[in-house]
Parts: sequence; structure tokens; C-alpha cells
Amino acid sequence: MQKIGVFVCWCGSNIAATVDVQAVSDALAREPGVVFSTNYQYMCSQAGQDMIQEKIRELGLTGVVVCSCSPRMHEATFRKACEKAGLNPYMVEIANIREQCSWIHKDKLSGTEKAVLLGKAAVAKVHLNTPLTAGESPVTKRALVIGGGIAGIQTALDIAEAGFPVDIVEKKPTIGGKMTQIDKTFPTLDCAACILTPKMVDAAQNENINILSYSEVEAVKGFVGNFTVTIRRKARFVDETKCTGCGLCTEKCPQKKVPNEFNLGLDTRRAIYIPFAQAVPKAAAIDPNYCTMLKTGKCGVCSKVCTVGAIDYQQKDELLEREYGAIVAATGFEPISMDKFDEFAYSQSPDVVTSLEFERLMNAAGPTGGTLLRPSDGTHPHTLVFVQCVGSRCDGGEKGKPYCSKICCMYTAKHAMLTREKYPDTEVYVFYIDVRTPGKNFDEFYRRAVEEYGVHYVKGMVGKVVPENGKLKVQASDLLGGQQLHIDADMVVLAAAVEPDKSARPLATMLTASMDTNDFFTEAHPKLRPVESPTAGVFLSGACQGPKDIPETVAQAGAAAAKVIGLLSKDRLTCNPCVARSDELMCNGCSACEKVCPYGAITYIDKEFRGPNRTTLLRRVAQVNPAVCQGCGACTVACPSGAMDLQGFSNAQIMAEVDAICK
Amino acid sequence: MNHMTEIVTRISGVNPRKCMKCGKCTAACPAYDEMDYHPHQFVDMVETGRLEELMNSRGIYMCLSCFACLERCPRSVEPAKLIEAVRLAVVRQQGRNHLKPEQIPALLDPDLPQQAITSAFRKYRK
Amino acid sequence: MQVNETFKPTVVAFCCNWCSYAGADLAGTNRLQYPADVKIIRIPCSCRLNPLFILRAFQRGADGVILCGCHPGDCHYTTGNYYARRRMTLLFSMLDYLGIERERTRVEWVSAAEGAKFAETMNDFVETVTRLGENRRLEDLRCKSE
Amino acid sequence: MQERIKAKAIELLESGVCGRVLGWKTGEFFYDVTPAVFESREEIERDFVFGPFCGANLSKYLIAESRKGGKVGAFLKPCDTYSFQQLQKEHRILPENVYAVGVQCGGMCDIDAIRAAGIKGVLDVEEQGDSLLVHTLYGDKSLDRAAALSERCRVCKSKKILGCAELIGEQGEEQPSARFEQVAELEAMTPEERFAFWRGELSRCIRCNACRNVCPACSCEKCVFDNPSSGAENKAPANSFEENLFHIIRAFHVAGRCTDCGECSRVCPQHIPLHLLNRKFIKDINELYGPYQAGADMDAKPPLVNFQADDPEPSVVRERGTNP
Amino acid sequence: MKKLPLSQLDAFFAALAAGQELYIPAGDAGTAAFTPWREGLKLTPALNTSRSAKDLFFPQVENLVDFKVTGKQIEIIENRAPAKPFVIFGVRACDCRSFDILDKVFLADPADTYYKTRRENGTIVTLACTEPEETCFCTALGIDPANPAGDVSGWIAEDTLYLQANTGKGSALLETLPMLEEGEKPELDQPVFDRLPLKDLDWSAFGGERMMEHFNSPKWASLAESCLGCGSCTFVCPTCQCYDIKDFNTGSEIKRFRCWDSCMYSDFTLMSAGQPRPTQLERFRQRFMHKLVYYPSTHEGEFGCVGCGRCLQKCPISMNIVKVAGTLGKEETP
Repeated sequence: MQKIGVFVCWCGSNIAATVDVQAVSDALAREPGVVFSTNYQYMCSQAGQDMIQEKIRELGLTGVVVCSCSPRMHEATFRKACEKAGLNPYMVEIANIREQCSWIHKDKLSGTEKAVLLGKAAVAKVHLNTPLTAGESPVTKRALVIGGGIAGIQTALDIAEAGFPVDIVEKKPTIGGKMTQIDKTFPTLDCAACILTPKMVDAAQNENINILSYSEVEAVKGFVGNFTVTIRRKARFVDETKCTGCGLCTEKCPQKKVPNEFNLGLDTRRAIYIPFAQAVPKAAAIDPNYCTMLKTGKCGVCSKVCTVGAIDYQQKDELLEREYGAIVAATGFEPISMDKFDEFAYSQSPDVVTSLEFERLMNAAGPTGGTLLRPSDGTHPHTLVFVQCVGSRCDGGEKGKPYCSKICCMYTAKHAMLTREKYPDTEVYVFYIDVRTPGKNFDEFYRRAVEEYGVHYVKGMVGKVVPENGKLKVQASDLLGGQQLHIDADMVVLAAAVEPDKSARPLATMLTASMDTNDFFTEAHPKLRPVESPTAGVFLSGACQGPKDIPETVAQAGAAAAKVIGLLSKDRLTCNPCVARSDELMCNGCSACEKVCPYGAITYIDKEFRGPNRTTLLRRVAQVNPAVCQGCGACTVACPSGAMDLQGFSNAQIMAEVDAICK
Repeated sequence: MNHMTEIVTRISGVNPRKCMKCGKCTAACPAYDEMDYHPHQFVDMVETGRLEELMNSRGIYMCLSCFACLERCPRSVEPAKLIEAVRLAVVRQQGRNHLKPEQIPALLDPDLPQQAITSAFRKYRK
Repeated sequence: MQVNETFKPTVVAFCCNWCSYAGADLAGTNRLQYPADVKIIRIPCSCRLNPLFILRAFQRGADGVILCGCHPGDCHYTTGNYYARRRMTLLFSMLDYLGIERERTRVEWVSAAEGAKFAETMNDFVETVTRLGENRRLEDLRCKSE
Repeated sequence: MQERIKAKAIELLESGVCGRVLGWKTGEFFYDVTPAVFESREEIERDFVFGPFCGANLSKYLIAESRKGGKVGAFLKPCDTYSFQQLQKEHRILPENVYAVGVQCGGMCDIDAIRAAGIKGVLDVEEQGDSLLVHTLYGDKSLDRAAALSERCRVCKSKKILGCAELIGEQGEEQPSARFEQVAELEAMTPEERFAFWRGELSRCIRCNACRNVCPACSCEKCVFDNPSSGAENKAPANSFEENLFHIIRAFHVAGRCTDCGECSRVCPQHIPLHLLNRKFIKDINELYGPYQAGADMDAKPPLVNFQADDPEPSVVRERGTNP
Repeated sequence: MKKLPLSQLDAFFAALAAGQELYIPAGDAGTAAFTPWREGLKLTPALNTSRSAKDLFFPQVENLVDFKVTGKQIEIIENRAPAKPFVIFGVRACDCRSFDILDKVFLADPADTYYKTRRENGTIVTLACTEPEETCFCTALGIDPANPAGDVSGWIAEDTLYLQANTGKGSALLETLPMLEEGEKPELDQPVFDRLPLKDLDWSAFGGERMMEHFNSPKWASLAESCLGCGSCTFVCPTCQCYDIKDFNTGSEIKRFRCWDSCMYSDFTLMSAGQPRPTQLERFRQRFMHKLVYYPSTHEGEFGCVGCGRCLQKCPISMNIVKVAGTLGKEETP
């Protein structure tokens, strides 16, 4: 039997005016197990807390009930006070007789009656409370960033700056991501490479950062502070440590017909290649799908020309297993495929390009050396039509993406403006549904395109594009002008919707991080925890969480880094002790709990149990990782046998409260 | 919602509120020049209850029912069904048949398939 | 029970800690009145509510049971209230199927900012339950011996 | 059919595929068939039966049998295979230790249905096409075969055999079933009528736990109703509340997992139509969350551990009811 | 002997019910039950009730005593229902024999006063069987279904009910019923009892003498293997008499009650050190050893079974006392 002390607070007149506090403390004194009951003006005051502590010591109380304001207000205060007096803080329960009693009832009789009942419920609960000790788990002080785009780079740099080692896993042979392919950035029009490549170099040179390029995450085990990650380092057939990046091999390689993915297939590269001049690491890689040596065993030119002997045709994929305390997903985005939108003739004419392809066509390091030329015949285009919202804002499902891709309005304005600036002889049309330009200096930028550069903005989607006699017949409707337009364009540029990178879904499964129906990672809380995943220790950076432009990406990358730093700066993690616990003797291993756990806190083991008649039984039973469990209780209801219970809110405790209230 | 709007949305099963006014339907419409109201206007007018005007419009008979608008609409609004529904609502009224049997001989073209006549009756008559 | 005594129902409100319990606190802070018949039990999340607790409440003399949780999509634990929603829908439907008054059970989503909604909901629910009268169909006479 | 199954059982034993097989064993009468494990050709030849009274669903026995070491052969009727798959999904049956043979079924008869038709002292039954010739202590009686079928077979939902290593008889298909008609009839009643109906039925409950213990979905190590610390323990229905409590919670615990095999109603000594509770949940789930058949699909997520962001609100119960 | 035309049965029931509570078997086959008589209630066409007649003397749930809790005080309240006389009509010979078996348990010193009060207040009117079921085997246990015992024995022949008082209580009851006339029942020829498939069951292998042999028999394993461990056999059995005592906390009171228990349950006789019967085999064995061996060994060879056949009809997997007796009783050369 517990020895319970009851402390009824007046809260000045806040409680005492509508609740007869004396009657409450008298009534509760008669409850079984209550050895002391009193009331006092301000329980949360130092004097009040002293009184509680004194009674704990004097009477050896094993449980404390405070009838006062909401536990959201002072539960922590009273728990701390009791802990100082040697009582386990989880032996304290609060009866909320202010917000949920005195403040909402005028009649003193019924208010007092209710306060007594609430007090009885708290006493009934304390009877069943057990001392809980918050568990601790150590923290591995190293972070993993998955994805080496601007988001991943920035996150890694910020974490490294704080002194923690961080690994970047990038599936491509170089870090840099989509931003490397962009020509200029809105709204300032500074060159993307000029601002990105120094960061890439910083990352490469930072001794806390270890770049694992051409690598992919294969498996993730463990939990916050203690992840074990298996990383596949794909064979690049070039020893990264020896290669100097001189590029001689890429000039001599006889296989010249490889579509160059960096330029989105607008030109070709060799079978051995360095993706682009500023690649980090600056090391060649052999594309096994095209290398004659790897395919037929005959060639070996690159090996012959390499002065440092970096070429290694025997290289195999390698699996690394590493420990991390925190993981940041920064898997970024891709433009969607244009297959479903053939009304724009993307597959029918090379002169219909996506905006990212257009970036390459405008870029000095691109296939045309920065001169805008039609891909079909290399001539200078005079009439350009930009179509926005291709695949965005659709009805979902088959039609396309239901969301706004957010960045298209701005980059289309940028493209239109740059085209007009470089080639004043062009006519540029932009077809839009809405122009969405919230952001610092964004709308001004768009207005400049219209007002200073004379870009024709037309409200209305393009209906169809038909290639005809070397021209692109664009049929559209000017909804504001109320006329049908038929434009003979030289080029059509499609602002394709963005979608999360294809690697995100399998990664989310490995991380037990949740995703929305569009495969964007979901955040732990949409407003208050936007850079954390609901899975503790997993953080989100950049466009894998939702469409973002560069400044937003960098801001989120920094925020994610701050969260990681906060986590890694702890030596041990204190766990919430109010977590689920499985009674292994009752668990039947059905996996219902595991299926509803949003945190992946439940795992199963096969365990030997003593059976009847000296037999042993091997049974599958659930185990809760208290470091990962957040204590929601979803599992406790999914469990039909009641093997899963929640500490601090156990079945017995809640039913005791129910009984006391309904008595 | 007024009575007529209700009938039209019920017949068509179209929710005009889904329209985001992108105009792709109109941009794709091959009968644009023949129509007094264009597909996107149709949707808007149904939503704002301007049914009277639509029912008296020429456009309802000019629509080819080619379904280009329906096919292209990013929001699955399906304007063609709406136009069809307005036309139905009109011809279902007393004396509003758009096609009279006696007109047929004048319209007859030797190459005209029989099915076209049947479907024209189905489309333009009660 | 005395003859002239007006019926005072017993109403148990299970509130999730993060939204609805805070909403109830806000109702208090704003001094929004609702009947003292409502007694709140704090649970971490609406998904913690076991159907057993609801039946237990009726057994012990409750006349109405209401569950309040975060709005769908806003759950502190991301998905808890979605599970709670399915469970309660099916449970309530079953109670209805057994002929137990469907108005005795309810789920309302109340955010931490919706103190007014909390008070309104409780006023309405208590009124509904009062109209229904004493719970007869799910009662345990042993608990009503007094 | 019986001879093919017996031959297969012997073959499984003698080829060493299985150390034992699970089947049905003949009894005192033609109908009191008992699930049994056979370990030798002699036992099989002497005692193994398969006939219209082999209604027992053997899947539940596989929970224990698949853990006894060695491989067990099992003959499963189409509806048994749904339970078989469902129990694998819940990791209760270890499939690697089971060699399942699907047995097509033409519907199982129920001795209680024959007795309910007013036939007393039943000694033997002969199948004569669509009718049964019943020999009794009081002379011979004739009965439509359909009238002797158990309720679940009259509304058979599927003749599809799932997840078996081989088949005896033709593979069947899911079929249209009127199994929700009775539920719909109840739904159409007033709450007062429903209450009276269920009171009448559930008040007969003696809490023998036959429904629970036979149920493949009820395979908990310890049932909440047997567990003194669960807060729900009760051994006997002390009053109407406890009758309701047991059946509501039992149906809820198997909701989304119940394959509607109908064993609960078959075994109830008090003839309570317990399947109507389970089917209510199945019907609700189908209507509210989309069609779902427990056990049909090894990968589908059970509806109670799943959700959609736009699921209907619980108020739908109040709104859709036609009777105020 | 008294007689009554069946046409006057309703008036007869009404007169009986006027003096005390009257229970008659009513309802359809399969769910028939002893039901408090009220206007319009008809005798069941079924041979017997689903649950046995023992329920009226040893109910499934029975309150024993209450403890009132006020604050920290606990008060003991004797709270048994007041004894009321009642008549149970239509008890079959098998169920009637079950009272002898229950009496030997409950009325042995110290007597179970709850049961004793009901026995004293209850008057048993039996009814002879004419149309047995194939599951009946009372004759194999020395019971004559055509001539049942009871305070009053009853027969229905043609359209007349014949009643014969066997005890003082029975005579007193018949005295109160003026509509009864004097009469003698005709001799009834009932060859159906000779055709019962289970009439020749051999019980000679059972009784206390071969206790250890049966206990250690290897046959239990295969008999028990399909047992689901439910309690349907126990709860429909007219002679099972085990119960559990439990407390129910209403919040203000503790209600101490007893309820039937089943030796088939895993928590049967659960003790702090664990349970005495770890697997279903032992539990299954217990039930049948009790009926066929332990009970006779302490009660002059009388078996704890009356051959009513309920367990044959109700067992979900059709494993029952007849199969057990058949299997164990069979002499086999190992």
C-alpha cells in the first residue's frame, strides 16, 4: 500500500473562490492510502514546495497528489521538488482543479464535488504508479548526411564547423547535385557554379568531412544516437586516392558515344569521365555500361595513359559499416518525366526542352558553350515559348503532381529575362496559370522581366504543340485577352514539376521515416519541427521534404545541422520513461504493434521460454526500444492480448481513474 | 446553387470548383473559333450560375465532343461533360429540340455515315 | 434516486495531452463555462484510448464518453489520431449495432487553440446525454447498488 | 474425395515429406468428427475421414503443430486457407514447417441444422444428389442438402484455395455471397429492436469460451479475459454488461483479422449467431475503408493497423444511421 | 397417482406458479432452457434443455458476501438472496440423477449452505422420456428414463399427464393442485430404448480400482490433442460442480461471488506457485478421471456421469466421455 500525501492548492482565490479547498483535502484524507492531506495558498511557491518535501521526508510518502493548476503548467515543478526530497518524480500526479474545475464552474458545491472526484482519480492513479527511471543511451558523435547536393553540403559543413565528424554519402561520382547544372540563380543572377564550387571545395578540405562519393546507403539499423549504417561504395574502377584528376584518360578514351548525363544527354562524354571540371572529388570514374575493357576485356587505353596508375579494372563494390549518432536525409529532387505530357511534343522535337536542359543550353560550360542554339539544327531561335506548371498542380494520380513545384515561376522568369538580355532580337512568351513569386525580391524580379525585358506573359496554359516545317506550332489561349493564339515558335521550354528523388522511398523504409503520398519525407511536426523526421535522430534537409529554392534549402540545411549538433553535443540521451513495454510472457508476436508504431521502436526477437513439463519454447516476442519510443500508446491498443502497456499511462492506471470518476 | 446549376452538375458529375482557371481546355479546343463561350468560360459560368446564357449559347451545339479539353485538363474538371450536360438540359425542355427530322434532307451529304445521323438525333433531340 | 432530482449525467472525456487537454486548459483560462458533469482523463494521444476504457466507464456508471484529440494531420505523434479514428468509428458502429444509443459516444478533434470549441463541444455533449437520460443499456447493476 | 485425401496423406508420410498429418478422425457417429494428427498408414486407413461433417477449421491447430518440430501435413478447405494465410501474416504459424494441401469443398453440413429441421435421433446420413436421406431412431427422413448446410456454407464467400503446396480437387474462385444480408437486416431495425435482438441472443451466453478457443484469430498467449491484471478479466457473465463486454471486445480484437470462417457460430453450444458481430465489422470495414478480406493477401495491411488521411470521421455512425 | 388432461396444462402451470416460482423447459431444440413460467409459455418440443437442471440449484454466478468500503473502513455484509420456494418441472431422469451426485459433494459435511437452501426450497417434478436422442446413454449407467425419480415423477401418455409423488415435499405440492384427478398410467411399451446406439457402453473398466493404470495411460495424448480447452462440456454438464471464488470491486463495494470454473481452463486452481496441470493433456485427463475414476472411488462406485449426452452434442471438436470411455476401456495388447 502506498503512503500518499495530498496537497490541495488554493491558487490564491483562483481555486479557493469556487472550490472549498478544505472540504477537498478533508475528503481526500479519507481515501485509502492517504496518510496526509492538506491545503495551502500557493503550492507552487517555495514555501509550498518546502512543505511537500518536508512531508515526504517526515512521513516517508511514497506518492504525492497535488490538486492545483494544469499539469501542463506545474507538473515538472512538483516532480522536481519531490525528486529533491528523494521521491521518484513519476510518483507525483496532478489533479487539475483550476483550468478544468474552478475556472469553468461557478457553483461552489458542484465545483467542490468535482474537485474531490478529480483528486480521487489522481489518488487512484498514484496507487498504481511505479517509480520510473529515465533510461540513458550513449551518442555516437558522428553524423551521416545522405545526399551531396547543396542541402547535404551545407548541412555537413555546418555540422563539421561545430567540430563533429560527418560523412556525406553521394550516389553520383561527384557531390554538388542539381545546383551544379544550373546556370544562374534567381533573383540575383549570380552564377551558380561561382557560389557552389567553393562550398564543394570547403567540404572536400574540411577534415571533419568525409565524402563517400559514388556510394549508396544499403541498410540502416539502430536508433537515435546509435545508428549502424551499411554503405555500398560502388566500384568506380579508378583509385580515388591516386587519381589526380588530370583528365588525360577522358581525352584518350576511344568510347566517345556516351550520353552525358551532366548535360542531360544534350552532348556526349567518354566511358571514363570526370562529370565536370569542378567535380569533387576530382577523380575519374569508368562507366561500366560503356567501357570496352570492362565489357570485352580489350582496350585498356586509360590504364596505359594514366601516369599514376590509378586505373583498376578489378575494383569491386565495397561494403562499409559505420556508426552514426544522427542521420540527415538530403536526397533532393528530380524533374518529372515528360512522358505523360506529349501534347507539348517533348518526344517529337528536340527543340522542346525542359527548363533544366535549357539551363545547360545557356551555360558557358554546357554543350553549346553558352550560346543559345536550337538543339535540332544549331540555329539561333527567334521565338521562344515557356510553359509553366507542366505536371504541377494536377488532380493527382494519373494526371500529375497535386502540388505546386514552387521554383518554376522564378526560374522561368529568369530564363525569359536572360534570353531577352542576351538576345534582344527574340520574342519570349511565358504561359502561366498563376505567377507565384513570394520571396525576397522575387516579385520585383518577375516585374522586371515583364517591364524592362518585355517578356510576354500570357495567362493561360498551352493546349498543344505541333512540330511542323522546322517550327513548333503552339496553340494557346490568352484568357485575359480572350483570343486564341497560334505561335510559330523556334523553341518551347517546359517548366517540369519536381518530384523527390527515386532513392528517397527505399531510404525512408530503411530509416523508418514516414513519407507523404508524394514521397516527400514528412516532418515530425509541420510547424514546430520542420526539419526533423518523426523518427528520432533522423533529420531532413532540402527538397526531399518538399519543393524548395536554394536559399530555403540552405536555410533548412543549416537548421537540420543545428538539430544534429544539438543531438551530438550530448554524451548520453535521457529517454522519456513513459514508454511502451511489452510483457514477453503474454506477447504472441503478431506484429500488430510494430505496424502502428510511427517510430519503428518495436522489433521482434525469437526468445526461449520455459514451457510446461520442463520443455523450452521458442517464441517471437516484441521488444520496445525505450530510446526510440515516444510513448504515444498506439501499440497498446493494437495489441489484443494487452501484452503491450504504456508506463505512466498503463491500462490499470487509466481504468483506476475511470473507476474513481464514475463512482 | 440554383436549380439549373444543380441539374447540370448532377447530369455531368462535374465539380466546377475544381477548376483552377488555367485555360488549357480552351487552348486545346479545336472548335474555339466557332464557339461563343469557350470551355474554361463554360466551367466558370456554371460555377457562377450563369446558366441562362449558356443555355442560349451557340457553343453548346458547336462543341465537337472531341474531349480534348477533358483529356488535357490537369484538374480532371472535364468541361466537355459540362457542355454535354447543358445541351441535354436544353433539349430536354419542351420544344427545344435542336434538330428536326425535316431538316435532315437538307443537311444530308451522300458520304455521311448513318451513325452520324443517329448520334446527331441522340445529341440534339429529346 | 430522489424523485425530483434532475438527472445529472456522468460524462468522461478522454483528452490527448498535446491538443485537447491543452484546449481544455484554454477553455479554463478563458473562463468558458461547461457543466461540472464532465470529468477529463488525460492520455498521451487519442490512440491510447482502448475500447475497454470506454466500456469500463459505462460499466462504472458513465452516461456518455467522449474522446478528444488533435485534428487529423496534426497529431503530435504524426499518425496516432488516424488509428484512433478508425478504432472509434468501428467501435461506435458496433455499439450502435447492438442497439446502444449512438449519441452516448463521440469523438471531437480539438486543437490546443480551440478552447471555445472544447467548451461548446462539452456543453453540447452533456446536453445530448442529459436528454438521453441514464445509461441503461450498458450498465452494470452491481456498480449502481447505492 | 476421401480416398484421394487418404492416399495423399499416406503418400506424404511414406515419402518422408511430413512426419505427421493433420486431418479429421471418425467418431461414434457419422457426424462427430474430431481433428486429429495421424502418424501412420494404419491410423489413416482406419480412422481418417473426409466428408460433409468435417467442418472444423484445422488452421488453428497449425499454430501449435508448426512449432513441434518436423514438418506437419495439413488438409485445408478453402475457408481454412484464409485463416492459414492470416495466421502466417501474424507470425503465428511457421509456414516452413507446414505442408498444406488444399481440399476443395462442396459445403459442410451441420448436425445442428438437421436437428433444427425437427429430425430427432439421427443415426446416419446418406447423400442422395441434392437431398439427404437421414436414418433415425424413428425411421428414415429426407432433407434437402441445402437445409443441412451450415450457415457459413450457405453463404460461402470463396472456394479459392490459398497458399497451399498442392490441391486436391479444382481450384475455385471467390463468389458472390449474401453473407451481409442478415447484418443489413439488423442495421435496418430500430435501435430498440436491435437491442432486444442482441439481448435475446447474448443472454444465453455461458462464457464457455468455445467461440474464442476455436477462433483462429484468437490465438493470444493469454486472453485479456483470462488475465487478472488486464482489468477485463471475467470468468462468467455476471450480468448483461459482461455478456456485452466479452462479445464486443472479442469481436473488436479480431476485427480486420477475422476471415469469417464461421467457427465461432458453429461451436456455440447456445447457438448464438456470433458471426453477425464479426461480419458487422467486416461490412463496416469494406464500406468505410474499401474491400478487405483478411487472409486473402499476404501483403495487404490489415485495416486496423492502417489508415488513410481522408478516412470518414466517427460521426459517420451517427449520420448514416437511417433509424434515429 | 394423479392425472391431468394435457389440454389443462396451462391451467396446471398457472396454479403451480401461483404458489411459487415455476420453471419449465421452453424454447427450440438446441437452445431450450428452464425458463420462469409466465402466461403463454409452452413446454419445449426438445428432449432436453441445452444447459442442465443443475443451474437452478447451483447457478453459474452467485453472490456470496459483500464488503462495504467507506474511506478506510471495511464492513462485511451478508447479502444472500432470500430463500424462495420454487418448482422445476420437466426434469429428465438423467438430470434428476445428477442431483444425487451433486448432493454428495455439496451436502457432505460441511454442507454448502447456498446449495442446501436451494435444494430445500426446490421441488423437482420429473418427466419420463419417450423419444430419446441418439446421444442418450443414461440406460448404460443404470438410469431408467421411462421411470424418472424426483419429488414428483411425471409421464405423458397419449394426451394425459400422470404424476406420482415420491416424497413428502412432492405430495404436499400435488395437494395444492385441485385440478388433478386420481388415475393410473397405462403400461408403456418403449422398444426405442433397446435401439439406442450407446446403450451397451461398457463401464466395467472404470472405478477406483484401476486408477493408476488409467492415469498413466499413454492414450490420453491422442485423446487430448485436439481439445481446445474451452469449457462447453463442463458448463452444460449436469454433474460438474467446480467453482471459483472471485471479488468484484464496484468502487464502493467488494462483491465476493462464486462462478463455475472448468478444469479444462489453464488457470483452473491457479496458485501462487503456478498451476498444477501445465498442459491441456493433464486438464483433459482430470475431467474424465474425475467422472470415471475419482468420483466412483469415493462414492461407492457411482460414476460422475448421468448419460445425458449434452457433451456429445456440444463439444466443438466432438471429443467426449463416450470416446474417452471407449478408448480407455478397450483392452489392448501393447
